[in-house]
Amino acid sequence: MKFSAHEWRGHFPLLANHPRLHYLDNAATGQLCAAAFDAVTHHELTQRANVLRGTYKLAEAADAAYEQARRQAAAYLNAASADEVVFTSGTTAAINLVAHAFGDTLQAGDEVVLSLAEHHSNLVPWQMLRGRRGVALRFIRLADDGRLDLARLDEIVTPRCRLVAVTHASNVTGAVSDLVPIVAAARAAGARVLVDGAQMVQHGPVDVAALDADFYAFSGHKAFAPNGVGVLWGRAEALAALPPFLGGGGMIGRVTAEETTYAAPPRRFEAGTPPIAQAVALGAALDWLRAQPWEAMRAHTTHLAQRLLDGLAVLPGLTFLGPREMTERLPIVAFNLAGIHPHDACQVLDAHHVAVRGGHHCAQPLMDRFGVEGAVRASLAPYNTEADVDALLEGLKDAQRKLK
Amino acid sequence: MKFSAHEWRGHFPLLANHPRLHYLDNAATGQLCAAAFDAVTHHELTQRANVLRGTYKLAEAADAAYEQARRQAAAYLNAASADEVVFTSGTTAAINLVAHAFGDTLQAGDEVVLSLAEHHSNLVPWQMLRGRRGVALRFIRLADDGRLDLARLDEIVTPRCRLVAVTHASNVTGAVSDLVPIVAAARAAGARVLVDGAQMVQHGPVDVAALDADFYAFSGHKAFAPNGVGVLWGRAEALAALPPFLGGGGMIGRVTAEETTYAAPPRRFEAGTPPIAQAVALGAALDWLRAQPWEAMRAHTTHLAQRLLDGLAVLPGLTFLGPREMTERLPIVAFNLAGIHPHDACQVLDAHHVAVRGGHHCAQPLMDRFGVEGAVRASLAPYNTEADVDALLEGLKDAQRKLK
Amino acid sequence: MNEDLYQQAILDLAKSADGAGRLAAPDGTAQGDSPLCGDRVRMDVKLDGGRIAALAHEVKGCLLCRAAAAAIGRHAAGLDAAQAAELRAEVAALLSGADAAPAWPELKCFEPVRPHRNRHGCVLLPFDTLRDAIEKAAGR
Amino acid sequence: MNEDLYQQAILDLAKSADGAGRLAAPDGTAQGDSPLCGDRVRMDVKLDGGRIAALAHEVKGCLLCRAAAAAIGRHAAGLDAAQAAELRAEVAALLSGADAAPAWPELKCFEPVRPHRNRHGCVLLPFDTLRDAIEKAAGR
Ligand SMILES: Cc1ncc(COP(=O)(O)O)c(C=O)c1O
Ligand SMILES: Cc1ncc(COP(=O)(O)O)c(C=O)c1O
Repeated sequence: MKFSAHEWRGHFPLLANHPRLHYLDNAATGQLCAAAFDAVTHHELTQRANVLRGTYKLAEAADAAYEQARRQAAAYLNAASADEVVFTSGTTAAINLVAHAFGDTLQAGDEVVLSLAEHHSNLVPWQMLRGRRGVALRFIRLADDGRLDLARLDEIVTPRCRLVAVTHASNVTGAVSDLVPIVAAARAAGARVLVDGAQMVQHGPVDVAALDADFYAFSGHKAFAPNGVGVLWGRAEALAALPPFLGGGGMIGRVTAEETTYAAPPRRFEAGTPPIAQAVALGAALDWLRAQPWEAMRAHTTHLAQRLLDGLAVLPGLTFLGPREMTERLPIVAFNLAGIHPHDACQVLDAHHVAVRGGHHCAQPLMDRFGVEGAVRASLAPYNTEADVDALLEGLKDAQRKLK
Repeated sequence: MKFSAHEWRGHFPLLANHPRLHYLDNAATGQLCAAAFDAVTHHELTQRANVLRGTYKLAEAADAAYEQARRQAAAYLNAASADEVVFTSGTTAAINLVAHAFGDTLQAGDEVVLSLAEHHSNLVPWQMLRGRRGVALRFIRLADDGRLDLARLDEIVTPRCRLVAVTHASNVTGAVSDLVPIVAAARAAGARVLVDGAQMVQHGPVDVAALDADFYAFSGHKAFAPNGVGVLWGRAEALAALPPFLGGGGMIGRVTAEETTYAAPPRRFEAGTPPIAQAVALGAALDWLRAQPWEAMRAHTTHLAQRLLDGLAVLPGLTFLGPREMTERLPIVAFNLAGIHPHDACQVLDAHHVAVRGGHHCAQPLMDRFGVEGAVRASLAPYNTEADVDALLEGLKDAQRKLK
Repeated sequence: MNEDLYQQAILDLAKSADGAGRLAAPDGTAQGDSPLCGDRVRMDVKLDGGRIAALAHEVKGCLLCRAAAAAIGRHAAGLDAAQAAELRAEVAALLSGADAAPAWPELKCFEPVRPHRNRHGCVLLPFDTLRDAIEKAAGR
Repeated sequence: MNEDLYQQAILDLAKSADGAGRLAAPDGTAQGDSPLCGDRVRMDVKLDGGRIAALAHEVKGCLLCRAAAAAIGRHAAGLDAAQAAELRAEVAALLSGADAAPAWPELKCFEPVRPHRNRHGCVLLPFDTLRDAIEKAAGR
């Protein structure tokens, strides 16, 4: 199937509204696709109602749309059933859900394995669990190119390991985790596996069946869908084994003042009114994305990222945080320029209409590993073009002139 | 200031799209006001970016809009400072936040006081806390008209009480809680006070300073704003005393693999990417609502609710769950018709284009108190008219004809 | 379309309340709760050679739920556990639009429930409870 | 407008790095972390009669942060705790658009930061840290 980035851009109204903008902060938030925007609009203006068994037409429509969104998310993930899809407010909420519902079944001395590449959202909840339950955290280290160092995996994933929680891809280095040996090690230890897919899903459909994980988390806003919604996928058997996390309306069986029984998954984990319109829009976005020519799109973003890597490599004083070649990695490129602070670089780039982000990217342990406080990060989406990459490179040269 | 319900309807696009609809399920979800819809659209199509210190123009605009929403929510609540406003995904999430962050500081034997009128979202989190910490729950009982029975408040709020968590108004009976003696009793016991404002804020601005509570929770979707966003207001000193609840990006001071320090409130309680567009729209909705002629609007909804109460009272076999007069209550009317199940009534009403909800309304202890499984509930908003009320009454007569 | 739900046949079926009551010494009893509407069905069964010899139900529920329970009260005698499970699946299929002729003529009156997905549970609750009651009785 | 941020004055101020280093035996040391960008400022102070006698700072931060620290390095001698707190408030006011003439001429070069609210913290971090360091030293 053919792919044209310029045509694809046409599906993103904000980009049309900002024709001069070079938006290269997609790892922070993707722009909203028209399919999602239209779905929100349609929902809010024609079928807005609370879900959970309203018996009037509006509520029936809202319920049907919400449950369809579950099926759409399940299809995107190749999940066995829509009932394996729990809607949350985002990746962070999804991981915290597991850190409580699963985590609170752990005992002192049990181990949770993470990597040093984790986003704070897949680190802090486990540190907090350590505080509550006395579990030990063990870390997969990073090689010099930012990839997970799996050489001594068997020493890290011990028989005391109960959960391995790792990112599918780093939001800083773009490195895609080699999950096969990690899942194998977890299985050998009898541990569950949680994969943080926040950076992965926007680069094409994911196959959780093939990954053989137990939990998979991602956010709508990074996948060209609205804020305020995300997904926790859980294998049916893994979800069924979990107690609820948050309490409230919609997740109960029967409530008395004395005691309460809980609904089956996924409702058990969706306390309160869910983000209905947002979930409906996420479903629409995923459905649209699923039908895109991903092979051609990946070739396009890989080409752009390679152009960026090549262009950066010749700048004086440049260091990369991450792999230099485009194998097993996403089009996310983090780097530093000697003597220039990331925020100053970003500010000069803004004058060039280039939107990139500088800072620690919520990955301070990774920053510590590389001995830096922060980095500039450019992250690409299929709507980006060579002009975006070239504007970034030009802007950096200007920053080097101006700020040195 | 004058008020016209017909003009007001004009601000709610869904109602224009469904001219025959009599929407009387406002306690479940209010319809989206144009101010909120326009704010979402403007945000998503012109300034969508992640918050937290992006240094490019789009991110600056998104940050500014998000922080403005905090000020708008603070203004609506008459809060001392915007830093007292924590954005959550809704009331349920807000109450769970307090049930963990504050609740986990409690000890076995400490007491939490609720009422039997609580929505499951202000009951189940405390039952779960009881499971975690061994606190005792004590309940304010209900008088026959559904109002809180405060006669023996001093026996219920004992010196062991650490928190009183009560609804500002019941989502079933419409009764507004008499908070003055409750807050006084809590203060005398040295306990904190959480008020569930989910049903209150859509009936006009709230004054948390005058209430003298410590925490106040509400949801956007019931206040004519989007799903997926809500507010936990906390007195500055009360928030500052709380540890964080969820862990993730944005709520940290500094993170290493070993330990983490946390940001000041409100950020400490906003782990992960917040519901940015939704908060911005909530701010816009609250700003718009604040400028409305509430006195005239309350007179209007009170008139409608009285018309409804009068019309219902003459139906054979009718019983009310709640006060029969319109003092100290909201325009929320729950009732049963002898021999007719609420869902059957609602289904017949739907054929009359009347949208009301039947069931337990996530308030099973209240249902138990009145010895019923459920009830039909009609809940009014200022856009409702006499025609809506009359259609409901007609529909009920039809249901009595058809289903008996 | 909504009003089709409440045709005379379904009203009559519900009002017949066939099988309503309790058994004195049931081999199995199951209770079904609808989490979302608070409806509750209790079913007592006595088995003979693994098949239902006697059955009684108590329903706090809507007309659809009561009609379904009455249909069970009329026809369930003679069913074994496997057939009860199959029956439940058949009713679910009928609600989802399957065209097969239903096992009992009364089940046809649930066809108008099809478009109202939120009411499917009302019809299914008694069939769920029946299945659970037989399983419990058979498992003793 | 963005480019105005990096005028020669601010670049020169940052590069001067006035006051950079550590003190051998400070009366007080404070560390300031910017939670959102990871920047870090450490400030050592020695007091004499409650007023700053010597000061040194280490900055891992952007040009704005380094420039602010250098301004402090140039001018902070003689400040007491109250004055340091007031200075911090004055800089915050300047960033918010207040028109008053700043205490030190160098502070004028932060005016272009005004529209960039997300960078205000970069300028304020050294002033926060200064205030904390004096308080600690005075509290000993
Ligand atoms: C009194 C009350 N409290 C809490 C809630 C829960 O609100 P949400 O579902 O938006 O979290 C509701 C809404 O149904 C309510 O009416
Ligand atoms: C790898 C990774 N995990 C988790 C998150 C947290 O996602 P959210 O902020 O949407 O909850 C992010 C987003 O920044 C991320 O990049």
